[in-house]
Amino acid sequence: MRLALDIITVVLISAGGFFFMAGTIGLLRFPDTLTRLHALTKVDNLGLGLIVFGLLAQVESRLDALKVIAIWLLVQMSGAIVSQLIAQATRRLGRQT
Amino acid sequence: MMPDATTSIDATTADGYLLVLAIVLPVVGILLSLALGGKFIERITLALLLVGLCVAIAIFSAVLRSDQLLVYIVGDWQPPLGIALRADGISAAMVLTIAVIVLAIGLFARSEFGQQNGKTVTRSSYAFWTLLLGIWSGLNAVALGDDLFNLYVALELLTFAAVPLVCVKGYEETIKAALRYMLFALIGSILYLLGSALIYGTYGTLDIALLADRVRPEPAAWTAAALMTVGLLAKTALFPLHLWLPPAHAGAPAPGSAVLSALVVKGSFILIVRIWFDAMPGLLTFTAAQLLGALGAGAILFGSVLALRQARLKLLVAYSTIAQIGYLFFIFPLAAGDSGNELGASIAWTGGWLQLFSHAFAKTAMFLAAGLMAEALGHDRIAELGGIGRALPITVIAFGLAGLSLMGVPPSGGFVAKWMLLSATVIEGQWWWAAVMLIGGLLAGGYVFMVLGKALGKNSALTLRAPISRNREILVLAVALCAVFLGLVPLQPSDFLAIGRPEMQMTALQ
Amino acid sequence: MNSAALFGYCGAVLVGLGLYGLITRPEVLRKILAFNVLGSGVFLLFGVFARRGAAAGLGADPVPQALVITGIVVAFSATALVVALLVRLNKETGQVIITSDDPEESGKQGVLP
Amino acid sequence: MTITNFLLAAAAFVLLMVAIGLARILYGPTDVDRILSVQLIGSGGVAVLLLLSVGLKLPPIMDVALMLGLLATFVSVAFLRDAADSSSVSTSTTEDR
Amino acid sequence: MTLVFACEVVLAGLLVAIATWTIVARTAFAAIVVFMVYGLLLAIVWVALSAVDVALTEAAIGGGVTSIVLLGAASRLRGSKAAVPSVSFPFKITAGVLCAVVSAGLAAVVFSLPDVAPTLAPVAKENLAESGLGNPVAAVLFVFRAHDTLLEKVVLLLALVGVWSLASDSAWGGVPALRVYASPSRILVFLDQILPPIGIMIGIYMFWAGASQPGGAFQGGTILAAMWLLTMMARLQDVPSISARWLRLLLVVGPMAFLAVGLAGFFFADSFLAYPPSISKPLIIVVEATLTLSIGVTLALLVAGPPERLPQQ
Repeated sequence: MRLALDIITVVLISAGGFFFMAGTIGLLRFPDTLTRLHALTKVDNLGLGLIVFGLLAQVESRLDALKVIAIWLLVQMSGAIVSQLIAQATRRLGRQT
Repeated sequence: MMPDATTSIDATTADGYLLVLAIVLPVVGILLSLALGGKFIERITLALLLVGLCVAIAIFSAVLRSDQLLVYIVGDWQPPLGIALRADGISAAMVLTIAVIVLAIGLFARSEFGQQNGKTVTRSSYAFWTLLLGIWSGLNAVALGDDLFNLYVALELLTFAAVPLVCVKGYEETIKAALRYMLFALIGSILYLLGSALIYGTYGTLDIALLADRVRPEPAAWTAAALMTVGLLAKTALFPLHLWLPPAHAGAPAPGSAVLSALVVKGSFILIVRIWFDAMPGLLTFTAAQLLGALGAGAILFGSVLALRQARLKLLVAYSTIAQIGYLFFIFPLAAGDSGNELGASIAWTGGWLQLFSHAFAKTAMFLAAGLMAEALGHDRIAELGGIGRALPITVIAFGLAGLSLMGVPPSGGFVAKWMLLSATVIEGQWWWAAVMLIGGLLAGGYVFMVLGKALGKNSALTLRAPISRNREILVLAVALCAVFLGLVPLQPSDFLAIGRPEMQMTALQ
Repeated sequence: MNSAALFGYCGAVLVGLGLYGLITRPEVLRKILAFNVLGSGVFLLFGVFARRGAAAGLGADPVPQALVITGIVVAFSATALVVALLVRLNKETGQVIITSDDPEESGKQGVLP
Repeated sequence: MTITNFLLAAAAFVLLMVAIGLARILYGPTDVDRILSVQLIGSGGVAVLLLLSVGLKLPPIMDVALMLGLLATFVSVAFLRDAADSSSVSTSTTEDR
Repeated sequence: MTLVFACEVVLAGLLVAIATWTIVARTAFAAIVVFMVYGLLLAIVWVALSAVDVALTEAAIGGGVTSIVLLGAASRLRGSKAAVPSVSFPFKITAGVLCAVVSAGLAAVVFSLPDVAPTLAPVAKENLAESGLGNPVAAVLFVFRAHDTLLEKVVLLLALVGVWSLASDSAWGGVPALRVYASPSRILVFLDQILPPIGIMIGIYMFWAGASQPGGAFQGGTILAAMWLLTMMARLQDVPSISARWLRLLLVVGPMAFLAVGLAGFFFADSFLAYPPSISKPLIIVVEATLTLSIGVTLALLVAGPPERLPQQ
């Protein structure tokens, strides 16, 4: 059981780490703000999600598991909304210049 | 070295609670001022100041009676874990001086920042009274604190109250002055904090009394002391870190200038003395002490010469503050005891502190007198003061009496202070400070007589813009007389100022 | 080198950086920023001393931690006050720096605050 | 390699990715680009802290992750208020809605 | 080299790089964004130093509200076209050398620190039970060094009085000029409807948990301030006038409770700021609860700045 959980953790977190790397590469390679925004939010949130699920297999108590999920939901939700706001701001700036 | 928690043997002394009261009273006023939105703030402040004066007198007499430190262990948690408040002779005298001067300034400010029915609160009057309470609280906390970090918080309390007081009237020039003051003060306090960090990291305590036993002459201690000293010098406005002072002190409204010049700059000075004499005794090398003294000498010469060149009265008084601060720093070369001459050291110690107290009174009187003249004339251009001596004779007399103290001419506290410092230079053979002090006295005479000469000149066309109430003139005269009466203390090392310093007390008794 | 020493050097560098910004940046806003960097360096040194003092089952000495918390709050108050002064100065004069227009003093003051 | 070591290694890796990503976006060219960095430290920092919390078995670190997520959102919203000149006004110059 | 240390090396390098960036960045705006990241990054550094309480405070105050205050200033100053004098190269070099000397001196002190570090941790731990709290940092703040904390509350309030004193006479007692969204988009309004309730819960949790684990009044109060500011920025709530009575009471309720409990210590616990052992924990919780509110309101008002217009009626 322990071993199975550990394997799940390793797989999920490795995948999460990979997505973070992909996000960073996207940031480095994409040409403009909107595409970079896309790379960042999509990829990083996926990465974070995978890491969170990987960690769920390792947390000590149920309360901690709940907390991890709550944090993930919070970051996920506000991240989505803020990236919308950023996109709006980018459009507005684009119009101005 | 593992610090031992049981080394501390302090206990709260009988009248120790008075120390808490001295710090807490103004805090009550600040909270009330915010809660009531400023209603009755003038009356609350003056009432608290009266109570505060009683507390200060009680502290003074308790120290005098018991001939010992007053100690309060806050929350009964012994240092190094907890915080202690301590009052030695200097603290007790300082708290009393603070109470008297702040009360006088409060009474003086009633006509400028008063509230008609206790309820109408203008911006400037609200800010003035609340900030005055803040300064009072901060000064008491600085005078009584005995923990380097607690003193940091107290210093910040003092700064945050003092800076807005500079621009309480809202003029453009004063905002600039306040901002510059704030930036200097911030650098100063962060350097001080950096020094305390090193001290904690090396010795595991911030309690000054405990540090005295633990500090050893080593690089960490020197670095810490140097950082703290430079930081505090910026707050004290010692030459060459004085740039912020003249516009700030001259720009503030007269009662504000008085409290800033007379007391606030002394707050950080006391801390410098505490660091070198109480927390790190024996660390002050001859060179370092001479350096501090040299900066003081520079301040005396530079401040006095610039004061002579001022065209505006308040700026002149502000530059004279820079010069007078310089004298305080002669304590370091003369009283550090490195010269091996204990008599000279204790004479210099008393002289230095007397200089601090008499300058506090003299400078209060001077700024308030300058404020009255400016109010009457509508300007403070020295060249156009003619005739004011006839119109406001009491004010001009007060200015002149305060001037005696700055020059160091009898009868005045300034004379006794400077005489004792001079004697110490002779006893210790450090004659070079004596030369600076004599020149400084002559220059001070120059700028005081420059003002008096103009003020006593004739001008039949003089019309006063505003009538000045006799009571306020008498108040200013009373403060000036305090500076004069300090001249009645005996010309010998004071036992009271040495309370808490056994080595100096012993010498004084001989 | 252990982690406490690493962050100790880090704090030392931050103090120098902050000081440099405070001295050489003429704009008041940048000076405040530099002040905050300087402050964080000082706090970091406190943190290093706390970490070194780990004992009795505590990961770090709690006393310096508490001092830092107090210090952070005080530094924030300072920032708010300077910002308010700066905004007011800007409203009155349109300046973002502290000019010295006193003929007596200008020239002697350099770019220090 | 124990699972603890794996989690710590993952934390170091994500941190490195975040560091590289930060370098790119802080470079600009626009301020909106730069605000992406706050998003990045929001998601990446939370991931690092969660990994550390579980890896070092110190649950209180999760609260820091929570705080980080919340505050990153807060500063982003405030920043976007000021990012484009026309989008923000002081209350003193506008009438109420 | 352990993995944790590898993490720390990356962190330390990043921290110094970002700090340098805030100093040298060309525009004030860029510098402030970099500073935001810096504050959040510092929170991770504090975790690495095992100072979780400080990490929470740093994220909340250092990275959070401090950057908001700076941002407000930057956007107000952006319009001004005042010339900024350039600094001469020799001056920069001199300053650089001076600062390098300071850094080197500090580094030398760090290098030569004694092997056995002085610490108060054992003493604090020993007295923890008597303090009634489980979190040693909270015990230092509210019990062992409560005097500092009380004075610091006064510092906070005085700074607010100082900020208010910079209002113009005509706007005295009016409404602070917090910058708000002119026309908040629907998505922002949505965010600001759901986030504050969550945030307030988190704030209360922080203060509540603070008695026994990292957290406390400062951290909780800052979250409350941030949430309140968010709703005001999205115009879901009006900025209050500084003469509002409820506001003034909220400002002082915490410090007053603290001071009252402290003074009561004279009579019930033999010392100022001592708590009677039997009820020390509930007393501290009450003090912390009121302080959380007061800190929240004070911080938010410090961010909002001096009043700039009179209330509508």
